[in-house]
Amino acid sequence: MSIDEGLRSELSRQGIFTTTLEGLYNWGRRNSVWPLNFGLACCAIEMIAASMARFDLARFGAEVFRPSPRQADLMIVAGTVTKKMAPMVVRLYNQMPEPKYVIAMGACAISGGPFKQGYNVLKGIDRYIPVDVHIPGCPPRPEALLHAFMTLQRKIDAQKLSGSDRARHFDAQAPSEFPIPQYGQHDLEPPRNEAVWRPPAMRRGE
Amino acid sequence: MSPLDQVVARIGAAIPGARVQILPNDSPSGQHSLLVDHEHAVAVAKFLRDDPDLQLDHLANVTGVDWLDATVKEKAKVRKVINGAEKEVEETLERKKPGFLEAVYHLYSIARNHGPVILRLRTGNRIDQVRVPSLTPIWRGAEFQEREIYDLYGIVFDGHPDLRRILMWDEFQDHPMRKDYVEPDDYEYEPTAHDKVLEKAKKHHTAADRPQL
Amino acid sequence: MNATIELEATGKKSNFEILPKVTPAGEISGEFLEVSMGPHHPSTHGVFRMDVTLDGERVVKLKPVFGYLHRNHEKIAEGTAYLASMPYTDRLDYFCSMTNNWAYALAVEKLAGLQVPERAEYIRVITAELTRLQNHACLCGFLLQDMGALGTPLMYAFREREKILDLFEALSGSRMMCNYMRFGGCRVDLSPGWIEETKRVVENFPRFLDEFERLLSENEILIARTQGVGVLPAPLAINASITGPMLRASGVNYDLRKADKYGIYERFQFRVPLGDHGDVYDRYMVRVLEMRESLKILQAALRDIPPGPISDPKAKVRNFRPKAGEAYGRIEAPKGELGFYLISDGSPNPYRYRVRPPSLINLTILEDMCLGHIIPDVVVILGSVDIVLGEVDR
Amino acid sequence: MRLNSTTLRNRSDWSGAVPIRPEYGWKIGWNGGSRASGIQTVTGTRTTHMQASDHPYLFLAVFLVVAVIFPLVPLGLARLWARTFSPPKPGPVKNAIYECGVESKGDAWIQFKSEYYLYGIIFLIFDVEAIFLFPFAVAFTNLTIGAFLAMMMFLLLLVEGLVWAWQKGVLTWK
Repeated sequence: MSIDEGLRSELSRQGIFTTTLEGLYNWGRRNSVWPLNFGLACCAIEMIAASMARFDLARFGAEVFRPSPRQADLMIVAGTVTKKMAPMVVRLYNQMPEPKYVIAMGACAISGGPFKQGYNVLKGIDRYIPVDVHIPGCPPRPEALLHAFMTLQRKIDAQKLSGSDRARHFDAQAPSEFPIPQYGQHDLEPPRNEAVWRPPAMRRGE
Repeated sequence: MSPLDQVVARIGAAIPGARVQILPNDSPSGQHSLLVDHEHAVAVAKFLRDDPDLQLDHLANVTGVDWLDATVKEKAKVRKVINGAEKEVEETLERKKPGFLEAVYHLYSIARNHGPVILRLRTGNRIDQVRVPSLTPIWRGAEFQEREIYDLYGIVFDGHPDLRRILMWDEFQDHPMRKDYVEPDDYEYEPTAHDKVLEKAKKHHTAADRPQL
Repeated sequence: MNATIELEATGKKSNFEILPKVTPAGEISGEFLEVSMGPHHPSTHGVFRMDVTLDGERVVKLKPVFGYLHRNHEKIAEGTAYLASMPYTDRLDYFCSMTNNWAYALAVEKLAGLQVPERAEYIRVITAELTRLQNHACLCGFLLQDMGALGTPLMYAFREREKILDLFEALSGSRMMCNYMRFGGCRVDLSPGWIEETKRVVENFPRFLDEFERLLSENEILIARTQGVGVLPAPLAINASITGPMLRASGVNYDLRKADKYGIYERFQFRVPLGDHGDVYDRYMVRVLEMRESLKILQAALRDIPPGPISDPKAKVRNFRPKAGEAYGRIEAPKGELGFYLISDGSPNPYRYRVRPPSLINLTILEDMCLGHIIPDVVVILGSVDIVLGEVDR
Repeated sequence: MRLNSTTLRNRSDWSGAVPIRPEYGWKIGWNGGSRASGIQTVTGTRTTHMQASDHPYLFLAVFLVVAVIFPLVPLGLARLWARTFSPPKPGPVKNAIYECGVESKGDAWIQFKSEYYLYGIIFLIFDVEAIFLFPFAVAFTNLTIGAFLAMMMFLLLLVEGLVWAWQKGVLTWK
């Protein structure tokens, strides 16, 4: 599939550029990531700030914030996901077309953050949907979001078109929709999606 | 504004039968409050709003408070016969104080620029006598706040135009701001600054549940 | 609950009666269209949701739905020490962390009877007015974005906001979540050069305002979209506990900086802009004018700020236990009256901790303002209310 | 491509290096107007293998073919890509009506107000009119008086319809 690196660099020195279909595809994808216009809480303001003049998200080809999930590639979960909001987040994620990526922005989206003890706060959006990049911080600075973007771009660049380790959207068996939790009498039902998230291990003696 | 006892006297004069009681507040803020009975609460509120001297037209804040059942320890001097001689002895008596829910209204006047006058409405207990009259017909600003108290504390406001849950979803059954509310037990373990969270996490992750290292 | 109670001060029957016919199954018959605007909607400023019933494009019923950002701030605060709630207040109205800090500090100071040194009061005024500047600027940007001016006004507003956030960062170490005020004072003193830097920002701000107004205030589209839209009469506004610029746009002269004279606001000369019509345009203009008045306060405060200590030596940081009792403290936050109601039972945690959120209560009459208008107007009216969901749902 | 006489003349090597022969592709002819004024000009015209003037519909055919191929090729490529690499994954939630994240309820097929239909119809009329106006404007200078009048009649009918709708108050949104 891929050509020898040495040959490729030799060719490029002679003015002949070679690429693979995979490389071309990933190059196009990573430079045109369209995020979903999706602000939940405080982090959304920093997300807006990142798209404004000083930080200028447009440099990464990602300034086109789409209000509709049908046109978006990337969901930036910017802020606290409450239990009341979690079904909506999962539904919006399901409604996005493949390939789709998720950035969990801020401590709340990762784990509940400072509001972790809250009865209505989801302890991390990765309980229901797969997250590609986590950004710590409360809220993360716009630079952190830019860094997350570049991390995501590297991740997209490394995606395989075929083979057993190919990206999820190339795999016919991998799910594209994830179960949406229901409102229960005391809590969301189920409280987590076992296929996506298991509780982290506890070491003996702690 | 005239002192609170004069306000109470004027309420008594204007609304016969109204039982209004001053609850003192010991803190430096000195914001004392008025406990109003259920039957006359709406009339008292209307009087406070419309009285030309008071004109409390701005309802700043409506709050619920949950007071749990408590045992109050009181020291009392009791005469007792000890060793044949009658003596006065100090003893601590325990008295059960039944809990209740409380709705607190903070009133200010925009027209006359004074305040706050604080009204309190109390329910009979925390379980079945949880109804108080709604003051939304007098001050529209109470609408969402009373809904919130209904949602989080479970006080039912009689006469509220649209009493539904506001913050939690409709299927939710508990009243989470009550002091004895038990949260859903779904914490994962991680080092955290909150000891209570840690306790819960340890309880939650039984050996079977735990993925093997 | 029966819905036919007359809300007497407004003279308006409850909203349920406006709907013509409701079939027994609860489904609205005929040609009404039910639309859920939000929680994921580009114009609702967060995760706010309105269930709108439309007749053609006219709104016949509008029910706000809350709770999508209910983060249990009050419950968490009742479980932690007084001071530990201070960072949480930053996240209430995440545009204005400084004013949130101040309101909470003010309530605790009332509860515990603490004094604030003069220099700290000046710092509080300066930070609060800077907060007001950036909040109003961004709100105007968002409002215009809702009207279709995509990008440009918001870019201008955020350009100014970044300058103010740089000041906050130099002061407190954080751009947005400052966590700066303490009971009886402030956390750290001003760094050297901060006053000069702030003076420079304040001097340059009118240039931005002039540019902004030249660009927009006389704009024909802005006028057509906002004048006469979402009119809020003064008696209804007072009765519905509306506060802040919304109340003043309806012509009610009630600014807590003048009415309560908290802090040291009586030392400053400033005017309170009032609206005539109570429509969206007035709300926009009141905010623009308030920014100009804030600049006056800032100039005076930056000129007069004295040296001295920045916190009350009596205020304990550790083991802070106010006497049993209660207090309600309020300030004029950029969005309206922000109050904190605290009940102490003598323990290190507050027994009851309540935030009086201006955004939530200002939404009480959203339906009244929107009835009879078309959907594009609803977006503009909501934009003019100035809500932040962190504060609406807490 | 049209070369004028001065460039041709000044390039002395032109006729020598490149054979200028009609059958090769370069046609040298006499411009009628220039001959009348007495100035000799040489005009070079680049032609394709087939003269466009011989088949006036050829360009149209080329346009048509390109117009069909241009969208079809990416569609076909996308289809091929999807078949080879990324499988389609439809689902009930993904296919559901998007309603701001809330579960969609009811049907989108309901009776709207009649204003919507009026707007739709008026829009359609002017849409059709615009399609006719473009060729009309392009061919305007070469039109006969009859064609012009026919077009004016067509426009008049549409304007009459607009005036009627205006008078009926359709254009103000109630």
